[in-house]
Amino acid sequence: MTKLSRVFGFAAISAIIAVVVASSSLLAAPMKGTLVVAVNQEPQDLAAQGAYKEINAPGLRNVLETLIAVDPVSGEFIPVLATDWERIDGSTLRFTIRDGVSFHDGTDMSSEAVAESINWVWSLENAFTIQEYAGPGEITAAAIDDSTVEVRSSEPDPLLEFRMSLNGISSPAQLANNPARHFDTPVGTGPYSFVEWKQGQYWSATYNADWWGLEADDAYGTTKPEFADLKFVFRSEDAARVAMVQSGESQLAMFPSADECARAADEEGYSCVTGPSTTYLYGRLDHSLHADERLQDPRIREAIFAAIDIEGIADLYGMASVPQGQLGARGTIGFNDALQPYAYNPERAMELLEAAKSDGVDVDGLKIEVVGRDTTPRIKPIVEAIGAMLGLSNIGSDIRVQTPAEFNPRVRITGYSNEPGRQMMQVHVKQNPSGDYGLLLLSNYACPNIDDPTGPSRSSVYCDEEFDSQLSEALASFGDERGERMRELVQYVHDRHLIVPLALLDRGHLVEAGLDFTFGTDHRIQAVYLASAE
Amino acid sequence: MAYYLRRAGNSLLLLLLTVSFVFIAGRMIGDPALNMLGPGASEVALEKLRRAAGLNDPIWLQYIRYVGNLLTGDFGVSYRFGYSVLPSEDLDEIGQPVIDIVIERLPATFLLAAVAMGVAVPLGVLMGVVAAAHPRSVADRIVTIIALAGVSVVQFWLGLMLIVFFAVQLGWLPTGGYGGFHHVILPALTLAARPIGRIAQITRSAMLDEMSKPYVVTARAKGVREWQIVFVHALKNAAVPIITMIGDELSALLTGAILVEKIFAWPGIGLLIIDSLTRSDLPLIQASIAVVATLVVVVNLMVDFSYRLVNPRIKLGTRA
Amino acid sequence: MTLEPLVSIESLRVEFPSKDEPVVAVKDVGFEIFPGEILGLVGESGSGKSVTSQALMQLTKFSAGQVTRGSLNFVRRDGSNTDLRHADEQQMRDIRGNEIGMIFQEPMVALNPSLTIGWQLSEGLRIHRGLSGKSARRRSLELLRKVRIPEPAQRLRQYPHELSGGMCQRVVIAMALACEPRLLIADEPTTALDVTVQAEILALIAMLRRETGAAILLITHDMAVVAQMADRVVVMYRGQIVEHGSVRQILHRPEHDYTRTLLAAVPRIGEMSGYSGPRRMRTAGNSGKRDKEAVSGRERLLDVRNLTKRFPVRGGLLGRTIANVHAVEDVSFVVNVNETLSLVGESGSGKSTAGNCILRLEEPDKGRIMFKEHDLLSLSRPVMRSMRREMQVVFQDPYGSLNPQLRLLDQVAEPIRNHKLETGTAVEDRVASIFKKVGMPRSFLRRYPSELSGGQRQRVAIARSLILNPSFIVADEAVSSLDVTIQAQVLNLMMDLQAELGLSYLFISHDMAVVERVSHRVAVMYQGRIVEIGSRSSIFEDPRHDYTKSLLAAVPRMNPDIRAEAMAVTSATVESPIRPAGYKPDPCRYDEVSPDHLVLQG
Amino acid sequence: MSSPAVIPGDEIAASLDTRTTARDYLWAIFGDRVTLFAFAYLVVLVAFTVGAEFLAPHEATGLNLRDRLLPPGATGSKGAFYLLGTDELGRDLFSRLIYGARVSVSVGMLGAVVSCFAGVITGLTAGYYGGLYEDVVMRLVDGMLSLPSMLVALFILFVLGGGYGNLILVFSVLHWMVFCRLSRGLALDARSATYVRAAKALGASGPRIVFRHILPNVMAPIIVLFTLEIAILILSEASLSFLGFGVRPPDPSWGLMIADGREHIRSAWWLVTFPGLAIFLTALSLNLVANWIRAVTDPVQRWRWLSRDVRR
Repeated sequence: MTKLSRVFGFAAISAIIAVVVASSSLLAAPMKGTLVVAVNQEPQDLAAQGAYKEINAPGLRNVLETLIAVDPVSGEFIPVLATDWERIDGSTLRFTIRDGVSFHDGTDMSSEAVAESINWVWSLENAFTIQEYAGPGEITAAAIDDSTVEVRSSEPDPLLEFRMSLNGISSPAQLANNPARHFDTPVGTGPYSFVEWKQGQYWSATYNADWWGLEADDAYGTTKPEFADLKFVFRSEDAARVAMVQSGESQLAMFPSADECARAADEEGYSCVTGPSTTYLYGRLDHSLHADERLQDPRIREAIFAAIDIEGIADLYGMASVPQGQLGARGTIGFNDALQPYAYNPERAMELLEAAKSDGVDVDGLKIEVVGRDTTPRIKPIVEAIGAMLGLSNIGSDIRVQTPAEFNPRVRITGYSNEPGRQMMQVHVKQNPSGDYGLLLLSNYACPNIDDPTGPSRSSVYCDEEFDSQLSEALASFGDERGERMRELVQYVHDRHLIVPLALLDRGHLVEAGLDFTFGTDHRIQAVYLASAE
Repeated sequence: MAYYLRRAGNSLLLLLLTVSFVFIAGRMIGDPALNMLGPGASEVALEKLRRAAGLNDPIWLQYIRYVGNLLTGDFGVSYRFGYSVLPSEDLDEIGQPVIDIVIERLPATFLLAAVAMGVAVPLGVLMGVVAAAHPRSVADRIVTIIALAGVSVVQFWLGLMLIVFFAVQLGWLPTGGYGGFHHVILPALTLAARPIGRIAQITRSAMLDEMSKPYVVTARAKGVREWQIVFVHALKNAAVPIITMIGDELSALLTGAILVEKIFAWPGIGLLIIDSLTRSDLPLIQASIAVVATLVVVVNLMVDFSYRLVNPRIKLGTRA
Repeated sequence: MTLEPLVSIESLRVEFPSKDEPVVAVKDVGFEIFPGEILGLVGESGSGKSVTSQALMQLTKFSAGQVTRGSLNFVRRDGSNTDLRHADEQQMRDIRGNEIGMIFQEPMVALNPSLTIGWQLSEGLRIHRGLSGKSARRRSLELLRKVRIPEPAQRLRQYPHELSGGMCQRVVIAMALACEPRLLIADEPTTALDVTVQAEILALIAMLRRETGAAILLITHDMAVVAQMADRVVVMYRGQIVEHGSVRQILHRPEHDYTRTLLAAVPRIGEMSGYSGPRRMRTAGNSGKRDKEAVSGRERLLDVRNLTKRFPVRGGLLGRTIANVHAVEDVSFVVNVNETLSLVGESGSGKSTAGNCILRLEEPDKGRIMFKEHDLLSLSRPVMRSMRREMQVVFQDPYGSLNPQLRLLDQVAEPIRNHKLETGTAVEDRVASIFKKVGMPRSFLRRYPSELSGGQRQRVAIARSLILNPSFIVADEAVSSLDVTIQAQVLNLMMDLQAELGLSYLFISHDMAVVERVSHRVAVMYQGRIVEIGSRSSIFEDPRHDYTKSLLAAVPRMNPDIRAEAMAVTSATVESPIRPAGYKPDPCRYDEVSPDHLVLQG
Repeated sequence: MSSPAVIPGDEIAASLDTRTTARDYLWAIFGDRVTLFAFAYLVVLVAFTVGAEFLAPHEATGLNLRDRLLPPGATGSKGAFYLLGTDELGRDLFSRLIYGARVSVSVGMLGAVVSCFAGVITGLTAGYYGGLYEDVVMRLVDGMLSLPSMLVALFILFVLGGGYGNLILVFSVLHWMVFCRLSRGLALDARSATYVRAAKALGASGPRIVFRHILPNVMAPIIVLFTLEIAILILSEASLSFLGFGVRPPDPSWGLMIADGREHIRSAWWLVTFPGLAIFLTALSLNLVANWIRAVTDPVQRWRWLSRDVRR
């Protein structure tokens, strides 16, 4: 399965197994029936703000559209509800709104409507979870004229385009009339309009015959959806999703295990298509904040990193590649090509420990607590493997898989101060869809301000004034300068052995034979990117 | 009648204690808002949820408010959309009442329980009767082994095996989900294994007990056919322990279907509970447990009531 | 008799499988039953009499019994002769309930508790006569009238638990008679019933024989019942027939030793007139010689005053007491040193409860119990526990009263250990000496109760009660469940011990004949009250209270000239001792008809 | 096993009432092949549990990524033989099953032991002494018995977090009532039994009556229940661990092994099949043994079981 994942590069990929003979392709293709997609999780909500999330987004984008989007093949921004956009300055973007688009409730998508929707989603007051992708400033929008909307950040924000590709635009009429329904009944502009959400079972949408994309020549995807209805069925059991495709109950199943993906090669009725994602697996080793002081010793940290067989971990995870000593993938702004993966070298690890020991450091008393959250997929074998690897280099360890209720408080500031002298390595899976190192560096390495309760994330354990000041400069910079500054910072944190990148994850889908599915690094499932194989 | 009133009173007290326990214990697991929104949530969002859900008040005040609302049938609203509430600060206006969410799930659970028991009760009773009618025969041995296998098998394991075999290999039945009758077959079979075993066991031993009683000899001495003795004379007298077991198993089905519902993605109350636990949606957890506890109480009352129907000797309310 | 026999059994052998070898319950048994006669099949427990009758119905096979030899010829209604040993199930079903009816020992459990009387009565009619609906109902009513059940129409709708034991037995009899069988097997039909009810049922059976002409196989252990009922008698012992003949021949000229022993051991009511104290029972080779006799003292040992015990019946919303069972009501009596006072009465009369209250196994509600100088009811529990050295008890059930999990040594020694009287080997010596006293070998000390027979167990129970040298023993139906020969031995043991150790007994029993034999004084209890109390001779020779009289009249006599038919057939209704919660009973007032002979007023 | 109805009870009592010796029980075990198998399985299981360090062919923890997901009977990279195959970290499944038995069985055992002790003591005393104490205890028992126990267990573990100790705690809290109710009923019966009244009349103290007289006589049903409870708890442990609320890694438990293996259910069937079978066989054996104990201690049935010439 690892072989499979390596075949694909960073650019979005499509894979096909064509078995169907297209005998009727000359005729106008009639609408197919229902596309049933087996997804791994029930969405928390179907609000416009949630369109950014992986667990909502696989289907939600069929109903809710964004101003702009990332093309799954080229990775470039493409027009969706905005036909055009331009950057006015570091903190302002101006969008030209597509003409003649109406929401599913029949109301016009005016520039006011778009501005209102954006303001709703990004409002600090609302504090939606999308704030985890908020930039340095507060985002507001205003209609300039009938066809123009201006989006402004209160601070210069190089990633404003990216942020505008996250939020769905939904009908403000709904917000005015029936705000409660905003969260479970999305009213968007997409090729499918929302039908119902059977909690615990599925949510569904039906073909929108008035979709603007049917006529517009710059519409995305195949421009002609083939399915009459969409149904996103929630199946948390991996085996159950696989079985659904096998038995023909669904045409598409998200995220099969690496095993199943490999087995699909021998199956006739379906195949597995894989591609890289922006999701990465990493281990964060406690550092400055309240950490055991032995962990300040660079030799100890390096020894711990050297003890971990990263290739083995990636292999164990399946459908994953070995990261190049940093959290991002090649192509991310700030990616440092000069870095090498942390090498697996138990001998070196033991030498380093010996050296520290001879300086009087109590090496034998080390007990690294390797902790994962039980909601993270495949966390158990990963954590067990890391524990075993540390053991092979004579580093004491304690492995734990905890519930969110136990784990979450421990990775926030209060958690650190409640556990002085901690020796924890948190194992996380996170994603960075922005294509930029900024978010990564900020959330993972910036010193959290214990006194300030606001801000996007405070799970970093690293405090370094020098680094922090350089980071804030880097975040405000644009273009090549931004890339250069980021690269330096990436090198800086790499050398300090703060976070060990364990794997860059590929994601796969089981697809019924005869369907051609195009997806990007975000792995969203949009009916317009599914077509019968020719 | 007085007996039922007393029982109902006891049950209400029990329900209140259960709900109180769940409420108080639920408050002990750290910050519900943080569990709900995850570690990446901003303090502003957390604070908003805490304010809207009244989590900043002292616990006794929250408790009094909660119990007060319960008396009016108000179980509160789900935290689920809680973080996204605006313009109103008041969760109640926008959140989904948890009791509605729970009640919406009941039909699926009832259907599953009904089919499972519909299979298990006749089959279990029949197996038990056959075994008891021919003790130590081959049939008895087979019934005993099947019954013991039924109670010894790990439910979720059986479910997985059934999926692999019937849904994947043979493709006869869907792998899960909710819909037509064919959806209910596999989960119901998985669930029925244990009750079949337990009902067969209890029927067998209750029937053996009854078959050794003097009235059976009387019946034989009257020239009654053996099968009539078994089904008419003995089975009616063996009914009390059998009904008790059926009640127990029905309660277990209503509460223990969690695993099977999860494996078969059956949108019943069990799946809801496991989802609400992983989401730390406290009001939803409280309401689910309260509703399930109520169901169990109702089942117990029904069992008590049916004792009286089958056994004229039982005078409810007299204490030995 | 020149008649053709209805049943002729030849060399019957029945075996039951068991742990080591099959147990032969019946061997080489043969006898005949002639139409219209009552054949008494007599024997003690284990004699195989029930198995024989069950073999006749092929019912043994349901309890794994196998008829391994012999033939069971039965003349069917159509005149054909069938060997019931080889009859198939189809034939047997046709015979059971139709041509042979059966009556059982315990009527309450012989009826199906969850079916109505009417349903059960008509079941046989449905099966054998094809009756249903109205005609079955009519016939059921008829049957109930025939067995003299009051309000028969109402009974049809009732369940067995709503009827008294005697009433249930009448229903069972009606059921057995439903299809007018040619043979009626009555297996200990009155053993579980009170003596007054027994008299009624026996009279009923005798009368029905006359009315229907059915032959009756009457199985019983009670020689007096046989004497009153049977035409001919078969005596069984350990699975074999030892003697058979006409009832007079058996009673007056028994030939076999066992029959003689059996007859000798039966206490006969009325044969004590002229004696003042208790008298040893006759046992084999001993015609009741008098050795040491206990002469009752005049010194008071136990003085019970106004003892009252009520059991609450709870109900209603809060489980309040809505009624009381007046188990013991204002009972007063005295037991003197070296004296036996018998408490006699039928089931539910409160005699055992009174005994339990005196020992404080139950806490009485009211009254005063003076034992020697102590007011027992005012003693704290620990002090009461030490008082128990002085007062002991022997219970009815020899199987239940010994802890099955403890060796005899430990059981008998337990009181010593409880009261920390001796330690070490002294304990065992003391137990051994008491064992000797009750006639048990020392080697039994290490045995478990399950290795003993019923009589041996009761000896151990007595030994246990004697180990602390008590002065007073409550014997609560102590010999009631023993076979009559064993009963005689145990009674003799008790009387010997009394004479030797100066014991006082409170002898609780329902058996008038035994009571007459062992008592100095007798108190008759009815509905929780003592209705008459006095010396043995005044109670048995000059009964004054109506209840005492009817009780004495109901006791079957060992005299074949007094036939059961002469008794009244109608059933007396028994008053319930349950009263509403606020009920205040009148205190007991007595007339003194002669010194020490008191009779309840009213 | 039909009981001998009315007759032989007393008529052949003499032959039945001879005391059963250990040899009789042994004979009875060997006379019944199914029970023999169950006993043998449990003996082997206990031996493996106690001596896992000596008997397991490989380590339970550790890592051998080169030998990942080998099928049963495979030989690994360093020539190691894997009887039941390996898991995804290359660990010997058979050894993990043995170490997993230690966790699964001991959770079940300890849970049953604690709840048995608590339940039997409260139940016997409540049944014997009666009164307000009994009322309070039985109210509590009835109340707790009518709780949805699986759900409450899940919830408590959700609050406390899973793990070995908490699992035993939860099992004890939620299962003592079963023992309490049973032993209270037994004590209630025994209280009116003649031998208890006799003991009381002979001056035995309350605790002595309860523990010296009543307890030995009611051991059989308690042992039966104890055996069944172990099976029930092992199954519960598996379920809770499967849902992620039970035993936590690195403790290997059978339920956890199934949960982990389910990802490979089709490619590496052995990962799910063998732990599932292990649980099944353990529970089945415990049930069979309980059945057998019940049969041989039941005065009505035992003679057939202990009978030597009735062929089964």
